[in-house]
Amino acid sequence: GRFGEYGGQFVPETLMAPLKEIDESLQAAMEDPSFIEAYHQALKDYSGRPTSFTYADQLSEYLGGAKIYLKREDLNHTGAHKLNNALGQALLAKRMGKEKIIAETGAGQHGVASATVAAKLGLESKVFMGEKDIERQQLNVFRMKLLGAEVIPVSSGNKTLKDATNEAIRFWVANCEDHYYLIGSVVGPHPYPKMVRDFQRVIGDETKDQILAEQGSLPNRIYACVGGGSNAIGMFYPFLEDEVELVGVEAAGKGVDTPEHAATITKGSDGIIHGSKTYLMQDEHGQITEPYSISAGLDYPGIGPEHAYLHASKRVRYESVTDDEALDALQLLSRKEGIIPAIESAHALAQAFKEVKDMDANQSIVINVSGRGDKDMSTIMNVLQEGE
Amino acid sequence: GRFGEYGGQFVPETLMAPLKEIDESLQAAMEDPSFIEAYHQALKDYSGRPTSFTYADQLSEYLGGAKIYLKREDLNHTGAHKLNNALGQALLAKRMGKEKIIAETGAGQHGVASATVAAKLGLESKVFMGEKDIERQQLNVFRMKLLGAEVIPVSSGNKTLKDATNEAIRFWVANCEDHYYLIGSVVGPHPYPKMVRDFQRVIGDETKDQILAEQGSLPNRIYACVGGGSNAIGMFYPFLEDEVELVGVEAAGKGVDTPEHAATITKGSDGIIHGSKTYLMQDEHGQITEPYSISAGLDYPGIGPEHAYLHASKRVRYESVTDDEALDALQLLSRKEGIIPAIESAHALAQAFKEVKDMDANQSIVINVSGRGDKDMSTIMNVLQEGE
Amino acid sequence: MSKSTVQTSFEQRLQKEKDLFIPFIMSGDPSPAATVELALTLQESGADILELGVPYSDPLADGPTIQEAAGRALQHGMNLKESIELVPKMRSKGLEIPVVLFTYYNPVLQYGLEQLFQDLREHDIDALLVPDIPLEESVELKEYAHEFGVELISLVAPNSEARIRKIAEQATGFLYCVSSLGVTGERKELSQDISSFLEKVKSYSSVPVAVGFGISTNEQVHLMKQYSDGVIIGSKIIKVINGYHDELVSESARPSALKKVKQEIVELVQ
Amino acid sequence: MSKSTVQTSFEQRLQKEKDLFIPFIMSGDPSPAATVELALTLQESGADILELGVPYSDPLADGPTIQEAAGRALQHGMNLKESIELVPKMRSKGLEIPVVLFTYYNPVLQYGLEQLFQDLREHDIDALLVPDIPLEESVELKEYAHEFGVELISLVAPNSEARIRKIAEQATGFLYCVSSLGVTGERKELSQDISSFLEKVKSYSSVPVAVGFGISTNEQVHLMKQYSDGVIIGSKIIKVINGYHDELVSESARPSALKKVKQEIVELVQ
Repeated sequence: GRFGEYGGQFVPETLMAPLKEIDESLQAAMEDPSFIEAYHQALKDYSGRPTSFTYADQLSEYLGGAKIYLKREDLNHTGAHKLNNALGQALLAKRMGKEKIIAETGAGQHGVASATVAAKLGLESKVFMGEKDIERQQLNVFRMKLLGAEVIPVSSGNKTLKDATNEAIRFWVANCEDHYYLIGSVVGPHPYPKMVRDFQRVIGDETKDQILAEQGSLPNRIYACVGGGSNAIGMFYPFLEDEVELVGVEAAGKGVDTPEHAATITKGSDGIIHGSKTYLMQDEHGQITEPYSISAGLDYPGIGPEHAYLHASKRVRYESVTDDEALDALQLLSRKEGIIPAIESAHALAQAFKEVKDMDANQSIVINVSGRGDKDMSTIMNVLQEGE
Repeated sequence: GRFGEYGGQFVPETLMAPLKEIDESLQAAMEDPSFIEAYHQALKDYSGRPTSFTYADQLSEYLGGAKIYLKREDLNHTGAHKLNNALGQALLAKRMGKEKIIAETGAGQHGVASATVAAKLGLESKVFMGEKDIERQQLNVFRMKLLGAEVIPVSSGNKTLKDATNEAIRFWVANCEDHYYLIGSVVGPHPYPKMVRDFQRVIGDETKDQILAEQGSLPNRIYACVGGGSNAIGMFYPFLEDEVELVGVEAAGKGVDTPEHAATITKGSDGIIHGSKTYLMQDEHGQITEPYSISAGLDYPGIGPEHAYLHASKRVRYESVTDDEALDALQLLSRKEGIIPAIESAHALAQAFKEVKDMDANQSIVINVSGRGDKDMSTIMNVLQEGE
Repeated sequence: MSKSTVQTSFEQRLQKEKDLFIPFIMSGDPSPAATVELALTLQESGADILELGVPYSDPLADGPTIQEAAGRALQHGMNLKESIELVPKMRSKGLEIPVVLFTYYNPVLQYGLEQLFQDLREHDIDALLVPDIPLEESVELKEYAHEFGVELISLVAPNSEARIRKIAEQATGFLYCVSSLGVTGERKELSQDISSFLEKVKSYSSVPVAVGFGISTNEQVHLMKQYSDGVIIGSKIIKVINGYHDELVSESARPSALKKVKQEIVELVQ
Repeated sequence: MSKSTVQTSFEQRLQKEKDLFIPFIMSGDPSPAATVELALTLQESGADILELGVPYSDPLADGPTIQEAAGRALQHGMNLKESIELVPKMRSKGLEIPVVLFTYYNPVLQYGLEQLFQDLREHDIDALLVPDIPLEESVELKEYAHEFGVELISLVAPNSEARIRKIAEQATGFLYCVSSLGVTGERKELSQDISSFLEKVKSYSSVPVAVGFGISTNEQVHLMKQYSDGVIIGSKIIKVINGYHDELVSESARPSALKKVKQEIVELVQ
């Protein structure tokens, strides 16, 4: 359960048994061809996989430099890569005989994905969400309720994602016998980071097939945004042994030199969050600090432990991009390619756009468009109209 | 340019030349393998086709009766079947050397699809939209602008879709030399109804392959909602010669016996709208009346002329479903299958749910989920919360 | 061209074949009674043919001025039947020029084709113009028109190209030439290429060739008359009339308003 | 079990091995000075071991009562270092019972493991309890604990199953038995199966077995003491203290408030 020195199971004793149960069930499931088939069948028949691989011809021409390809996770059912993982874990929960799932959510994307798979598999679902986020994301709250989920308001701490996660874990501690905790990213105690990665690697696996079919060779670089880091790890993992430069892009918020950012690797330090040893944002006393990003999906004070390892081992390069840079990239992709990306994904785009101009026309890059921007329209509209 | 007695070109003389140009270019394009390939390539690499074919196991079990399959047009890029047509026509416009497109839109779905393909193909786009709709659909207006489209407010008539269409046609009359008019449904003068059908038949073609792969036989019935009717004709067309019952479902709004509905076939009569002879809603003097439906996409006083023909020839059965029935169906699909459908699509679902219980377990039906419900969340939230 | 050997009422009523002034008014704008008086005023102002519009909910070929006039007329309950019934009132007050009823096709379909032509005939209406019926869709209308001795007025546009000859050769009554692409309404400049277009049309047409769409100044009137047999003026006249809207509605103020309308129109076309 | 042959301070200070009362208080709630006095009051009330909490931003294992106490303490600027520094003050005022520092692992990592154990030793703190370090992650902590003669307190839960034996056998100081699944906090009913669980734990443990989580009534205290060597009471005590929040903050009102706290606690555990 380790990635170098990162990862582990830093959890209350009560959770050791359910984690062991999940670990064992997962191993058995992953070796069972019928489970793997059911998972891939659901991805295809329900979520719309394989997702498209789009050559961004207008954008490549406009920016000059390398050819830009986009992996279109925005085309998944519910609008982001989140469903890959939610489907996998819900199938596992069902296989384990659990009829109830719990999940945490920030902006509501993972909550919607969890409520969705729970509905599809006939499971009960409870989604923990900070009261502040409930206030800000009423439409997603409504969407979850429409899908039959119970949304549980969390009033502890800052009433956002970190607190919702704490509360989900607390609830799980008390109710682990009949509840499965469906974590939304490559965070949390072992086996979650590994499991979520294995359910998200379909992104990178497909990308590899698609770019080889397209140009007969691997890309020079791949970009993905990193909050918890599940879309990035899903994209990167199948390329770790290849000669491909991998770039993870964090949220620099209003700037990494301000207090308002979520650039965990750039500015954080080693510690424990949500049961795992990794990088996180904290004060000198080890109190976890509240991150900031315009993107609710990157607004997390930790990062998946495998990313901490990939950073420490220098296999992946981590950069950060500000709110403003991400907004610019979002607008450019919309205008040049007719794809409005999630503001999360726009961070990966922004970093790629900065770097692609210095590359050659016979090189190529892939950017993971982890989700669609529909959910962000209100936010972007407010920001852009303020700026007018 | 006729479907039985329906269709035709009831347009000002000035439009005869551009219509002829389109008709000739279309015929040449459809016989050019490179055009067909580019169209299908774009559908695959950009829009995410083939869209999934989902067996609704939870729902089938819950309702009893026939097996229910869902064709997942909601998984297309921009969230509905609209892009199939917009992509096809924009490729045609580009082939014709037109660098500017115009489009009409009601709720904004076709406007977004048009703005999207214009961005992707490097075309200028103008979208005509009634002032009342602009007010009601600010997010979609913003989305179009983000994609680089110019949104032109229409203040004539009732300031909704019908008037936006009139205005788009007027603008086109004056600017047909360098503008291509990208109509959003199987309506308008020849060759539009035929062209849009041919760009939408990919829905039915894929469905046929998918159900044959799934069960080795065709379904007993297929359901699709009908406003202008493009998703329905796209689904039905490849099955017209088969022994499959086809059911088109119109919007009955607050009831076909009230003045507030959009059930064109159920309650309308022969006439001319937007250049085509078809069924439409009108008063005894031939003035076109304003339709009503909770669904902005079905809220159209006419219907594609081919549907008028399929109704007259009794090949397709047309039914109507009220706002309330559609809302119930939307909720049921959300809860049982984790798919929040567009309120348009919910009309098809509602009719199918009514009928499926009387069918046998060895029978099967397909329902076209023409779009996703995200765009409708505000509307539905308001309605359901009012009802509480 | 299968012209009837018997002269139609249109031909009988048309006093000349050159230098025609063809104004357009909207039935019921600002009121049915005012429309009747306006028809007479236009005759006094030199109109050779009256184009009488029937208001329609979806006037595809019209610009904002005529759309708005139709909107006003519809609010007063005007419709095809009542529009037709205005003409005998005009005739009884002395209207002698040919009347062309201008209506979109959908109201015609609802009215019934045979009924319509019969009523046109019976109400002394000499011609019919349906702006959304191009040549290719006009077969049925032509048959009825021929049967009832009503002229069916055709439109021809600069981009009609190969079809110009076909349209011009079968034209009856007069031929309506669209001066430029677009809908009805005033334009600052008229298309430069119009003269060669009109030359071409005239070479094929055996009936007068009139130009419409966008004519709104005395200068434009004179320019167009050089190249054609007459001008059709719609939006500009609607605007003039709408300038006296309230006075024209009022029975007592109407006579003086009509005088002012006449004066403006005479200045426009003289 | 690799117990040091030398007695640790914990063992030296622990006066008995049965019928233990182990209260939990949060450093800095309601104020650092009050915490020192509360420790003494608890000793007077019969406490055998003091569990001294360090406030943490993300207390995963705690219910709302202790979360809120941590929140109050954090607002007053309490942290691991200052929490440690409270203990010599308690000792100087007469605290003789063993003190267990209760802290989550992240502040420990930031503090530095070696530094922490050195400071625990130097500040007369006898044991350490880290609620988010299960047996499998405790190797490094154990080594330092052994080196510095500080007891590392382990937790065992009803669902620890096969691990119960492993945990119990290597336990030092006392063994903290979680009475039921869940976080800290009062419960109306305690798990029915707790007696057989405690039997099993006791059969493997060579140190006292105390029960915690959810004990909040005198009846529960007596019930739990039947099956175990003692009770740990946290949330209930925090609540009692919070009932006198303002008086405890005030230096002048504090003595009488402490008396009332003592009275309530004695009633709870006697």
